[in-house]
Amino acid sequence: MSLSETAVFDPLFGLAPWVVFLPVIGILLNLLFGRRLGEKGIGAVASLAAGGSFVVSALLAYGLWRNPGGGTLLLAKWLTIGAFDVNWTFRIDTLSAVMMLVVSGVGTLIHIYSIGYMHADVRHNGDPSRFQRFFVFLNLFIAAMMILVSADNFLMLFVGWEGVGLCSYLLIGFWFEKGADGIGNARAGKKAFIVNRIGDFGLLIALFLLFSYFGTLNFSEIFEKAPQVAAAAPGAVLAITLFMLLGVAGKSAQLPLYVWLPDAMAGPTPVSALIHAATMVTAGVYLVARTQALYVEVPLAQDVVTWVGGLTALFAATIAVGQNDIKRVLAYSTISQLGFMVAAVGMGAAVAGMFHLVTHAFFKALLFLSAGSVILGMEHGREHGNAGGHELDPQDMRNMGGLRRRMPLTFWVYLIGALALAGIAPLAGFFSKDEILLSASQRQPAVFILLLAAAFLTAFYMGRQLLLVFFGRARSPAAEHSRESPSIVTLPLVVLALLSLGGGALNLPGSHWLETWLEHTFHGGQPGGFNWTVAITSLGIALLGLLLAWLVYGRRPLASAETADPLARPLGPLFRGMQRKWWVDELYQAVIVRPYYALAGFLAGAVDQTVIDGIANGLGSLVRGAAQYWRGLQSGYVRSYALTILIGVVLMIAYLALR
Amino acid sequence: MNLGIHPLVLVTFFPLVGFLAILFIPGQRKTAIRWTALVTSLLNFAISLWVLAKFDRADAGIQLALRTPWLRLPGITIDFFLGLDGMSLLLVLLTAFLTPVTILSTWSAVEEKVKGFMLFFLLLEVGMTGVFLALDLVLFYIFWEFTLIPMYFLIGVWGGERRIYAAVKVFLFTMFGSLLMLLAILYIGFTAGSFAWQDLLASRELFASMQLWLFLAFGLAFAIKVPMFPLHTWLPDAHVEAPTAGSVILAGVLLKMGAYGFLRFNLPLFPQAAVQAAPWMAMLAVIGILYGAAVALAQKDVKKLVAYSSVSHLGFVMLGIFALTMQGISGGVLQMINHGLSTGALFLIVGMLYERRHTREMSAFGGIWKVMPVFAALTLIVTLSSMGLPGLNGFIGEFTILLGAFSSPVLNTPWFAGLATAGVILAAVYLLVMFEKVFLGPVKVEANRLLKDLSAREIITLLPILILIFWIGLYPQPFFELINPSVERLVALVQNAAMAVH
Amino acid sequence: MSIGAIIVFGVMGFVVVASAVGMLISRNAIYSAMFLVLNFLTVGFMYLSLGAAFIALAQVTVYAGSIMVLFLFVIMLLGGEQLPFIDALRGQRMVGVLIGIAFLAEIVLYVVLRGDPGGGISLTGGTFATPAAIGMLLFNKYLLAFEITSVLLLSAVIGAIFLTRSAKQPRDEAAQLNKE
Amino acid sequence: MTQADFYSILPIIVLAGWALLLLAVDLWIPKERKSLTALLAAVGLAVSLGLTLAQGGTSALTFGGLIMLDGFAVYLNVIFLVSGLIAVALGYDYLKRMGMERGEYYVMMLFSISGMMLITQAYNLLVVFLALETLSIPLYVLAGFAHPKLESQEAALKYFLLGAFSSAFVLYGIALIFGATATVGLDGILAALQGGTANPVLFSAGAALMLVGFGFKVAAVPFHKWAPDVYQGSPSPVSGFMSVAVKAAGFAVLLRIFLTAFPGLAASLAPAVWVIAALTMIVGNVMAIIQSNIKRLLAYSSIAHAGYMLMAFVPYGSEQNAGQSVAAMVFYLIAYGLTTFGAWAVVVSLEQAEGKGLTLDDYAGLGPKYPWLGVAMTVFMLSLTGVPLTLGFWGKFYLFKTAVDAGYAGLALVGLITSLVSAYYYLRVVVMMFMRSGDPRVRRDGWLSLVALGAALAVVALSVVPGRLLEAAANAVLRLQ
Amino acid sequence: MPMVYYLGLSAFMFVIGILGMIIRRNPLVVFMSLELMFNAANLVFVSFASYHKVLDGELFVFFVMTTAASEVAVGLALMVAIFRAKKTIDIDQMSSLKG
Repeated sequence: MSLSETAVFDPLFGLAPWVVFLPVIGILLNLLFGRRLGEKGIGAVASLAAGGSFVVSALLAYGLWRNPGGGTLLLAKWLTIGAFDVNWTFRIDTLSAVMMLVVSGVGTLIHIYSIGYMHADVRHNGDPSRFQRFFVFLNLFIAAMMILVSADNFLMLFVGWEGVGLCSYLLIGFWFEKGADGIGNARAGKKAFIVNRIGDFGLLIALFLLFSYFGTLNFSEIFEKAPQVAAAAPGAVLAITLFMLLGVAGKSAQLPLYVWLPDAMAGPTPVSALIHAATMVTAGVYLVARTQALYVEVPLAQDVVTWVGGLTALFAATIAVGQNDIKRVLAYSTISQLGFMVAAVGMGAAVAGMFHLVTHAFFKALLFLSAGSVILGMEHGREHGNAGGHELDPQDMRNMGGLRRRMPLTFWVYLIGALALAGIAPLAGFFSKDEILLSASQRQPAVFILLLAAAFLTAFYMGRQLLLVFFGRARSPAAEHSRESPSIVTLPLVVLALLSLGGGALNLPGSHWLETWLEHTFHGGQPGGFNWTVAITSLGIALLGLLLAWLVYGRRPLASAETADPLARPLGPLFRGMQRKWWVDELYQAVIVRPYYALAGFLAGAVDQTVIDGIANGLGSLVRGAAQYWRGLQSGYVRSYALTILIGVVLMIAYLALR
Repeated sequence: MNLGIHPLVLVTFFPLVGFLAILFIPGQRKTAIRWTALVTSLLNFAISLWVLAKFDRADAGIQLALRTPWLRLPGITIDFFLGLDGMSLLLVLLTAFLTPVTILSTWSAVEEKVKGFMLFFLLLEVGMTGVFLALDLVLFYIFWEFTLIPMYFLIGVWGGERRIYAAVKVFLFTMFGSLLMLLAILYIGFTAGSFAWQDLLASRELFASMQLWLFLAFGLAFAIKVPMFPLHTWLPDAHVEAPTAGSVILAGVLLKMGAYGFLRFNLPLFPQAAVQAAPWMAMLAVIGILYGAAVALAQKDVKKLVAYSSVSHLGFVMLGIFALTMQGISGGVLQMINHGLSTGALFLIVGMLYERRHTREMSAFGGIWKVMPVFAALTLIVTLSSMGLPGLNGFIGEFTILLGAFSSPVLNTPWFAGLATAGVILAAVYLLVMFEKVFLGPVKVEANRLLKDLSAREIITLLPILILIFWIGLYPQPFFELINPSVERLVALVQNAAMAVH
Repeated sequence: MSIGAIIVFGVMGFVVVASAVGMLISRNAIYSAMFLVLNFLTVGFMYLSLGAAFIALAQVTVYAGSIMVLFLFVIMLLGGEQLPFIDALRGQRMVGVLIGIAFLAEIVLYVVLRGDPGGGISLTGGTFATPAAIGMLLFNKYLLAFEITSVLLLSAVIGAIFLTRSAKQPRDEAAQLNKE
Repeated sequence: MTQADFYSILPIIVLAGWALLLLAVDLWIPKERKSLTALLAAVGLAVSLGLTLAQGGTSALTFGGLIMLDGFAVYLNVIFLVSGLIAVALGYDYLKRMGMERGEYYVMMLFSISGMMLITQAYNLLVVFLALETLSIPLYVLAGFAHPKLESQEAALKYFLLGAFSSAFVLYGIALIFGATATVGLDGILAALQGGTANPVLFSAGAALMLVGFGFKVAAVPFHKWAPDVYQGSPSPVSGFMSVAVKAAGFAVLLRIFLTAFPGLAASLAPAVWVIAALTMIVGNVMAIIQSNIKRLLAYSSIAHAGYMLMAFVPYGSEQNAGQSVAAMVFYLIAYGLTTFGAWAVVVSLEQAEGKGLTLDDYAGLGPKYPWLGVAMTVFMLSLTGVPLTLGFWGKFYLFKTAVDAGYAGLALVGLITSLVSAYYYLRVVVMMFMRSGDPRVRRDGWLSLVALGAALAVVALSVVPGRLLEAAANAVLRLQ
Repeated sequence: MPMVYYLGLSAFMFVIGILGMIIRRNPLVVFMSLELMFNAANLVFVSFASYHKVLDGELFVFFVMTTAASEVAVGLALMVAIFRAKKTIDIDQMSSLKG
């Protein structure tokens, strides 16, 4: 945790800045020469930049393997004002290396996937010139994310933190003229940015508190001092961690700030996979993991984090059950899974949280990209289907059905991803989720129940999705005419599927490879274990969920796109609540957004124009009024003027007399 | 020192050379006039860089001072006293930097009475530079008031529909404040027997008993200029009606004069009063931040929105100054520069839109990104800088200000900074709404389909600002190195006073 | 101070005030002028009683004589017009009189009574203000003043001539204005 | 009459004598060539000016105590004579244009200026009174100079009746002071005061009444009401002359008498003068904002400026402030005089026959069409407002400084706030000229342009280097007592 | 005679003169009232001259008379001129300049 541990500075660590520089170079190349490079060239440059980043990350990891103590690298002085001193410093340790590998690894795959996906997408949406822009944004994201995970201080982390938010905004609104009323996508981007800003507000306050109590923003110094400060001012550390939690809730889409993530699905599918599933949204988890040293000092904060995670996991899962949009289901699933991770890091099971983060990155990216493949297929089918149903939503699962036969590869990888997510042994998700559940059962039995329920629902909605999309009969012409995606799209799917299959190997019970690796960063974390009871319970619950899904959706597939969901009747208003996302958006709209707009209007109209400006103008009118009144006294009659003089004289003599 | 070549005299009065040259160019030869003005202002920028080169960063005191007696009144002498420290140098650089940029922006925007426009513009530059360099209270006041005249004409002659109302309002508001300042200046001169800043610094005990009143009198003048809530209502009118170049300079430099005044005079000369007033000033600053942001959201006119955003941004500057900590004040000074760049650029952008469509109603736009991608990209960067995105300049300023205010021993409560931080959210709201309404969504209005993207000249106008936006955002250290020594001295001075108060 | 002197002063004082009031309230300007002549004459007598023979003489000849004759001439010239009783300025008379009385009260109560220099004037010193003494003073100490007067009178004469002479040829615009 | 006596009033003698000569010569100058009269009048003024300047630095009490020659007198006499020159320059073309080219204009002007010079040098209340009449009576005629134009006649009548009314107050005041001190010489009065032989009540009442009379001359509220009507009705050059020279004369005599003879009265009069000054600033400025006639606007502006000068007069009694009071006021007279004359020159340029060209609307578009004239008028308006880099700023600065130094910050505050009000109406003129379109007609005349541009240049240039002027003003003070 | 008597008498004259100025509309009568005011002042001068035995006061009156004469000359000329142009001498009619 301390710099002193950096006994040996591995020469490979000197490469650290290149994880950021390479994507930046990619951006510049594509910005300046994009026009001349053409789509292939752009894709290649961007992918190479991301891939290069991955290679550098791998080299860093290798360096860490040799010198697990890690190290820091000062790139440049940044800000020095009095006692406040922060620099552009990269931190290379096992935790950041894991994140770098995940980000650049998944990122590279998604870059490659995007070459194919966006080639089709820009043509579907009628503006091929945006191909270049997409890759610029994507590289920008990699750069920002790398800054986030490699930062050695909170300020630099914050740069990345907001940077990825910006990319998220840009990419959600990538098709800014599309969506509801033509503005829906842009609005979704804005919503994401603003909600994230609310979270950032918390993070900023946490930063200020950190500086005022620790006198620095550097990780190592803060973590070193944490016990002393916590002893001296426990309230302060509690406040710091809770405000930080607000930031986490924003970025990692936890209650109550999760609302932006479902809307973020307006972005192109690779974006959903990369940013809104695999990497960016896990930044919150990373932050809590990174600041374990603070959280362990205040158990209350840990409890709060755990509860937030647990509640989010269940809450989002319920909503996922009621969704029909293929990506939205995945989005709520992401929120739910993030809840798992947050709960884990909240409980102090940082390794479990990170483990789930990694496996989730694999299988959720896989699921999203496969969903993208499905959507591409549907769009293709929509265009080639005879029925000119151009209003047909290619993402609505009710319009799909039977795609198993038309898109076999996609089906198989989707199945792997779904099962991994559902937590079916021995896929990756099973192991990581199991570790979380185990920790919960040991430390927070109540949250354990919540997570168990969420796990059950996870299996259920994934089963529902699989059945609606790939089984039964095609319920629309588009589904009938869909076709398998090109290999540049499917290739990354296969790679991700393999990772989802075998990702659990990272931290298999017994080897605990990841734990050993991360231990160089997390000191004193409790070792994970394996408990047959918990494992069997979770597996059983997952299977139960899948079974129930088959009972509801598999036995009697939906007849047509218009058929009501079989759950609607038995669950009644409950299902409506799931469908309508428990009216949270409406609630926020009514309680925050609209009142704020009204307040703004009131301030601008009544207060600013009428009262404040009115006072200034009123003074002017007052003077003018006085002048108008006095004008009457300047009557033009010489006798009246003489009288005025006399009055003056009388007053003056009176003053003299009465003095 | 030879008066003729003293760098500060040169940097202050050099634009007069261009002024005289333009005076003798016939009014119809617009291009010649424009080039003369541009070259003059560029040379002046070069001179300001020369001043920078002569400046010793390690020295916290006044440098390159020039002091000669100007007028002798009974019992007191008014000096021609110029000098600078890091803070003023930075603002002089900003002035010299923004002026050519702005002149370039008028190339096609100002077609009527080009000669007069350029004449006033160069005069304005003299006045603004003088304000930042003058160290004699009376000389300062003269420059301060003098800037009003060219600005008044720039708004009144080349402005929009309600330009006269706006021009007069600017004049009267500013004058209201500065008259009280004049009274305070006279009082100080009477009690201390000098108008020179350094003398007063040494002998401020002489008027210490009245310092709260003096603080308020100076403060009113500066607060109106800044402008602080609730004295801000002149600003939206001025901005909306002013020609683009006027808005840029108004936001970029003129508003800074107010904040600079607080730093140069209110804090060092009346430190105890400053400490006493700090919570109240901070309160007004915070109200300004939140209020400006909220009101900006309700605007339909882009320019008005940007104008109210200035109110919000300058609230940050004021909060930083009255945090009375190193971070707060340094951040405040940097934020002045940042605001000059970002908001200046925003006004340039609005001007470019206006030139194309002759309207600033946001409802008349929408989907512009599709038509003008380069323009949209540049606007986006500027907008993000304005809302304080890390990595760009605005963030550095806001962050350091809030950091300073949060742990300020004078304010003694995190509430100010906390609420101000909420302003960061609101800034995102109104700026994103603006960006959305203008640039995103489908192209709804036919006239917008044919808009031409930026010309090379327009890009060149924005480019220097963008470079600085990134520079300050990523590597602000050189700027802080300029600011820090003077601020350190100032803070030490005020902290001593704070000790005396508590 | 003899009773006789007081009676004389009282009578003269009464005449002075009464004639002044008469001038003030006479609706016909000629009557006003006549009252004023009476007033001036009485004041002249008062000067005489104060031992200022030269001034008294000047008062009678210059004031009551030439100046008032000039007035009468002009009144005759302009027709001694009686103006209609309606006063365009409502309340002017009322307020004027009230404030005038206030002023009088101030002067009497403050200036005259509080500022009473005390003592009186002996009306016997006949040798004090002899014409010779006045002449000496006038042509020694006040010679300059005397010469100023000449300039003053000259400029007044030129002015008077200018004002009346050119009016003989009224310009067209004036004629037009008259018609309106 | 000794040589010293003669020398002390030589400029006045020359001027008055020249006026007589001019009167005679004018009879032989044909109507078409009245420019010769103007030229001759200017020569007379110039000669007198030269003699006055030659008097600089000397100081003498002559005519057995009737006349004082000192720096103050020289300074003010220069103001009067320069005012006269400017008034001649303004009148020359104006009279021709308005069809009233009469030599009496110049003669009356010279007489009036003689009176002003005399009143400044007067050291005896008798001379004061005579000089007051000498300067006033020609002015009554000049006010009515445009007769038979009714406006001009009305102005003359009003000025005459109210002027005589105020003279009566002065006279009554002098009489009371004579009663209190048994003398009319200023030195005698001072001696009586210091010796304690003066009757305090009569004395203060007399002084108050004199203050009324001079307050009338400088148009201080509430004795100001004649000014707007008279300035509007009189021929414009005369109005300009009145607003500068007569005001200067009023202040000159006020300072002369009150500082020399009545210093002990300052304490009791200060509150009254305070109120008068404040009222004058307020009423003048407030009334000006609703004026649409430029002459009337300038009239109210001149009332307001009298208030500013009175502000510095308030503390005249205290030893340490008296000098500064006078210096500030006489300095302001120059600043105000140059500015005001410049403004009137512009007014004269725009005025057309039958009173056209006098409303603010007639100024619309002046700036673009006649940039130099527009800029000059802008300079004047800014100078009257007191914006820096004009002489008006230094003038006000000095006045306010005097008030603040003497502890009258409250009065200074009133002055500052009313300055703000004044900015509004001065700016309206600028707004009209530069920001509204119109097609004004301007009389191109060399002398007018010279006055306008010269004044503008002086107002700006002297503001950059006001040192000498301030020095002169400071010197004008020292020899007063 | 007590000095105050003269002062009092002159005060009456002065005030009546003032009232004439304020109340009367005939400029000739107004003018006469002004003369009355001058006379009031003269009375003060003369009586104080006797009181103090100082001749300057009397001489002052002499000069006042001359100035009064010159004022009368100009004033009456003015009224005549106005009467010619306007055919009336009501000073209330002379109120076109106002405001």
